[in-house]
Amino acid sequence: MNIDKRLVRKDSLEKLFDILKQNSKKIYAPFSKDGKTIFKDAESFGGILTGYVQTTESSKDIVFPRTEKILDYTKSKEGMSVKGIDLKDIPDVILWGVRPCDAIGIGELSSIFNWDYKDEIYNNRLSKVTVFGFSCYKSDDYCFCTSVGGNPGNTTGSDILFTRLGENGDYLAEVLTEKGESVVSIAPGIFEKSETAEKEKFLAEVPVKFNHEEIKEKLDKFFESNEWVKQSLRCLGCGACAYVCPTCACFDIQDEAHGKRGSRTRCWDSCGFSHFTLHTSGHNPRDIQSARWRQRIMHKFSYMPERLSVYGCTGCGRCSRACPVDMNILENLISIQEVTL
Amino acid sequence: MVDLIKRAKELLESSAVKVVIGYEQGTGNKTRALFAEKAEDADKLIFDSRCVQNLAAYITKKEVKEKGKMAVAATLPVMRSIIQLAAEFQVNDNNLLVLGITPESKLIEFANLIEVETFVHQYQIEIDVRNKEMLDKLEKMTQSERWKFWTDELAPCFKCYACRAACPMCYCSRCTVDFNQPQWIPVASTELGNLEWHMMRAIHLTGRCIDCDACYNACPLSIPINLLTKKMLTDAKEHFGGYQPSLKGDHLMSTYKPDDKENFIQ
Amino acid sequence: MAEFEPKIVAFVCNWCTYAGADLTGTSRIKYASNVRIVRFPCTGRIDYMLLVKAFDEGADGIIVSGCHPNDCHYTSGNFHARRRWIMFRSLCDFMGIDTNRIKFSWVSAAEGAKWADIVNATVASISELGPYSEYRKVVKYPEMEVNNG
Amino acid sequence: MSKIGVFVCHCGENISATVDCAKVAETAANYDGVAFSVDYKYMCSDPGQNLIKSAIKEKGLDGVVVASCSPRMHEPTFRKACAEAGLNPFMCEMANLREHCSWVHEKGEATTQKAIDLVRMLVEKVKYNHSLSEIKVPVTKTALVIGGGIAGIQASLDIANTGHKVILIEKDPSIGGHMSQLSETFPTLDCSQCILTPRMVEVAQHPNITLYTYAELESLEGFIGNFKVKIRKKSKSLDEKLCTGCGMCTTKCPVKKIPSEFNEGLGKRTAIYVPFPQAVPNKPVIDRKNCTYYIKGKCKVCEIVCPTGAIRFDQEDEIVEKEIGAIVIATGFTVKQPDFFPEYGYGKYADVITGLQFERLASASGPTLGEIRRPSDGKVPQKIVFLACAGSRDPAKGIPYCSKICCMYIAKHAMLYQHKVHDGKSYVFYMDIRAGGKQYEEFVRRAIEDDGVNYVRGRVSKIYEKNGKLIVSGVDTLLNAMPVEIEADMVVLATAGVANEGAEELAQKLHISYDPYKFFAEAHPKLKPVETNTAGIFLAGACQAPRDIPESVAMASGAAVKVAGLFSQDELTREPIIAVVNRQAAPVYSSCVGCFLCVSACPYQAIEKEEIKNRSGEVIKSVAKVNPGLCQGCGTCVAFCRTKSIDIQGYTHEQMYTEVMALLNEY
Repeated sequence: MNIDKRLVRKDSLEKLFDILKQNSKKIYAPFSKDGKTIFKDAESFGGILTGYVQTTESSKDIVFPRTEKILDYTKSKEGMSVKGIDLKDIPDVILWGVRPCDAIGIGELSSIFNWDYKDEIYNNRLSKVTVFGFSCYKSDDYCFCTSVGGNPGNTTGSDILFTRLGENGDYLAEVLTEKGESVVSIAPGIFEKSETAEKEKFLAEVPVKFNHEEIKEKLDKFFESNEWVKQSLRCLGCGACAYVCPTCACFDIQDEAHGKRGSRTRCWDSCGFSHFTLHTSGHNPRDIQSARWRQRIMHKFSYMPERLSVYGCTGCGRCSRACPVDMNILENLISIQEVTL
Repeated sequence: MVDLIKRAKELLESSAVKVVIGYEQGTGNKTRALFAEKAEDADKLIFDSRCVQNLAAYITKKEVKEKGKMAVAATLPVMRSIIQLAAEFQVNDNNLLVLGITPESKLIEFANLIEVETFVHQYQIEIDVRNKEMLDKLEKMTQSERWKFWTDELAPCFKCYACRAACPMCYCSRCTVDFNQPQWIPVASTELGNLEWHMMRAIHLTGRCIDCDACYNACPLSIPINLLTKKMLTDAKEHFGGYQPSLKGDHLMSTYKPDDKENFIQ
Repeated sequence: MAEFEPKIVAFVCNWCTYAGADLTGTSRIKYASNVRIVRFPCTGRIDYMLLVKAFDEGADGIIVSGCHPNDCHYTSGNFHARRRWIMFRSLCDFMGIDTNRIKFSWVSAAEGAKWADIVNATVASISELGPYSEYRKVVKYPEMEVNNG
Repeated sequence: MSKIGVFVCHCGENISATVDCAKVAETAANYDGVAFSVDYKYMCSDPGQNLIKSAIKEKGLDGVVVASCSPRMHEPTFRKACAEAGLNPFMCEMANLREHCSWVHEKGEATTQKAIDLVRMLVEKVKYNHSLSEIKVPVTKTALVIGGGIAGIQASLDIANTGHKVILIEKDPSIGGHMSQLSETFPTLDCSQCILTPRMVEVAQHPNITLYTYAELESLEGFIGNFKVKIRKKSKSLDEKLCTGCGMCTTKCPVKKIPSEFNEGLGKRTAIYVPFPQAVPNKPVIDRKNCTYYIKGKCKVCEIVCPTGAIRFDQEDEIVEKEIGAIVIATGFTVKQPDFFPEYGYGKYADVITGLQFERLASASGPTLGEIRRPSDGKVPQKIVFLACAGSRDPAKGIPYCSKICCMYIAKHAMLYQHKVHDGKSYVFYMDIRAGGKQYEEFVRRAIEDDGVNYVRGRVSKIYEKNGKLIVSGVDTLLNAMPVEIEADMVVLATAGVANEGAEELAQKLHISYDPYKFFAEAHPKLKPVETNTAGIFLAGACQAPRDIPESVAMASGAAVKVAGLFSQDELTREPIIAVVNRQAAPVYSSCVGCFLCVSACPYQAIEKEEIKNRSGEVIKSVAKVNPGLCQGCGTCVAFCRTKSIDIQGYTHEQMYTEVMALLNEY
């Protein structure tokens, strides 16, 4: 399909924001806090960041919150009465300033939440989200989207992809979906016709560092490799990598009882934690960090492609940036590729 | 750090130790932990002002312990942690050799932990100026201003437990948050759960924290949780004359003085 | 509207304050009925997390009480407790938890009247302060809307 | 799901008067896991207990909550009842609806609601109770009696006569205590020495009694049945084995002007001395503070004159360590000295004396050989005034209580005076005459009617000296508060009986509680008068409150029986309320990380290191282990353990957490 390309003047971005606000949309956009870049509910246009390489946390929190209630229950003599969440309460949200490597991640999350079981809550949240992608014109040592099939101007996952056309330039807006079009219809004046605009030369340079198909093949024979131990010795087993990752979808179910009332919540979990696989018996099938590190890589580069035919990594490099002990996934993937079996 | 590399090689060649833990060049401007098990690995060893990660966190790690006796390139905070760990029976002279790095970046090797303790005790634990100011600022706030400050600061915490992982004193195999009969601390990341988790952590580190800031440096969201332990540190000084990690193990919070002063018990 | 009746939980040791409260009873001294006593063997057993839990679950005020210094049935449980209270209380204060809502006291087995006074004083001051709504706010279950940043 | 029985007691009307017991029972019936709920007039009565027993049997209850009085009162009763019905006694909990609810609150909604909450709290707790079995600990069948007054003597003899060993320690050089100072005793006027001395000798000769005089308790460790005591035997500077008690040393000692404690300062003694002729043991000690040798470094007269060479100037205090099963405290009391009463002359008037001093004047063995002569000039007082309640019943003086013994001994003193000074006039100023006791009232009447003692009801405001006379000015409230002034030759103050110096320190050494006046606290004012709150430690005599001789003796025998009862078994069963460090299956073994900080937190050194070894004997990890014999169950370690690896039976994490949850949530 040929993409509907529009031009958005750089000073009309604010107008767009205001119009959307007037149409009572919740807008989550990147802001700066203590040197970190985080998404938050934007009240006004002022302060919304541009020019960041990547947000500290991924935007997955919007579709897959770190903690979300699944149901409330009340016990009584008659028995148990359960009240599920009302999907209508899920707000319409615009995700503003999502990088292509995040937008594509949403697709990967979806494939997990719709694998064997269609996760109603997740899908509902997703249906209420409109993604404003913003192409990258900057990158850093941690970026490797191009090595996992993405690129700085990738349209996958965005409803509208904005690309800055040069320093202080206007924006090319690629309207990619119906959600995108509905935004255009709200603010037609903002989106000017422009078939000609080309974005490629304005995008960041992200050289390809490895070949993910090769990695996958390597991993099939790599399970027992000592490389896992070497790479993970430094790992302290926290969950930072998983929690900033746009595609990590592991969660835990918690029941909180308060007398006869209580609620069940779903909250993030991480395969990096030693207790992640701990059995009641005390036995732990992944009792050392190398096994947990292996699980992380295998899951993203071997199991997901096999089962879901998507990779569990978008090359955003967040895990490496967030890691307190500088576990650099790119570096490790390259060394896996280089190891001769 | 030429002499460090030299000494590390000797130790590994003579297999006096099985592994030397130090720092190496990391991504970009970062440095990170190096585990030298062969003499040639030791060439990667570096030391400079960027090397702030508290390597003591690795000493109690199963995978590292299993390698056998280890030597650690230990800055002052690391040495303090080691003494506290020794006081808590987690390390001893048989499984650990300390290659001390003085605040003047001189290498100083210790025959045993007692020497390390003597060295460490020459220096008082001092809270840096920036954080002192921050503490004062908070002190001056009203109680509900502080409440707002902390609920706001802690709200983003998604409980990745990087603070716990990076802390040398958080070596417990079962942390209180992993204890679920009863579930003292809500597992989910909620305002309350976060508050209670960090409160609990601060209490458990009272009298044990040596103020290395590992928790803060590890936090991917830069939440100033180290202010909590710093506060406990200053109060310990104010109420009980402070503490130093010590092999005698006269731990601040498991002992008492009959004349401990307070002004709030009726 | 109905007048605010504070919920107060008392954490007391078995040998002094619990016995002291018994004496209040045997002496038929009346006091406010807002308080509920939880009995511990010793103040040394009182886990600070329980105090926090009491607030979580809706307490407006807390009383912690045990044997006077040197009178501990277990010789030093209350000394240990005192040290913990000192640090715990200052941490609470530092984190903005309203320490006026946590009353610490020594009430011996012979001080039935003092127990009544402590309870009445606490009830009075907590009624003054009102419900602990500031804390309530964070005790909400995870809400539907995304909690981000 | 659990099957819990809830039993709500009316306690006659004690609870039901302010609490709607029926409603409490009905509400409880609706809680999850409550299989049976009922209210009844007297749960502790036989029918009440049977109600519980049959419910346990018929409904197959696995937990019981008795909502009645304080568990400190009846927990044993109801736990026993459960046990008799085949339910583990520790599956029974009590909700304190009486002391903590019905007695302290007005009738009404709120009070009933509180009762409901308390019951709910315990119902939820019981769900987490576990069957526990009692702990058996050995009993050392030796008793320690502290204090060699009449109470201590009686207790020692009674225990010794049941065939058990007794160690009696007395801080003074001789046993006998205050009773040995008394002249005659009310209400029979028989001579104190005559009835006491035989007992003292019996103590000294009893094969089961080891007597340490001039000795004090240094320290106490351990617990009921298994105390370890250190006793400090102060140096007597004497080899008791060699000393024959001939008395040469005391007669030859050059230092003769030391006020005699035994004579309350009215007589003098030497530096090496036997406190009184009938002393047991009748062997001297050297008072080093006053001995010339110890002050100036020379003299040694006693050593020279001693025929057996028994003097030991370089003798040092000796610490003896003993294992003890039970302790009787009989340390007695003391009386306020006149300097406590500025209005009565700061004790600056030599002829204003205490009752105890008068005893010495009246005593045949006293400084005046029984003649009533006043201290100042030795004249026989023609007018004597006795003041009752000198300090006692006087909140302003911090002594609101009645010293109890004064009314009687004042009557006795006045009587003795009249018997010895026939033409003398005696007056007694009193507030009330408290002569409760067998033949007591009659005794007082005799003083007034037969011996003509003048009783004036009223208080004395001041005493001052005017030309050689002590002017006692007060009021007679029976003559509508008419002022009275009496020119007396001597005044005797019935000064208040108060706790001994150092009673507080002793209590702290023994870990027992004491009342605001430093008298030791009994476990229950009515039902446990000789027990303390610390198991295995008992009270006898005036250390618990002012007591006269019959009471002291009765208490002593009571305490002795308690000790004998304790010693009647070889093993003692203790409540299993102790801390336990968890153990789990391999490869975890225990969640304890072995930081051993709990070791320093434990007041009883009850926590040990246990090394967990694999089959080939290598240590896998070291974890904490609680010695059930030493652990007293305070739980100080429990609250302190970071990994929550230590828990305390009966007050577990889950139980306490649940109690808090249950109090504040609907169920």
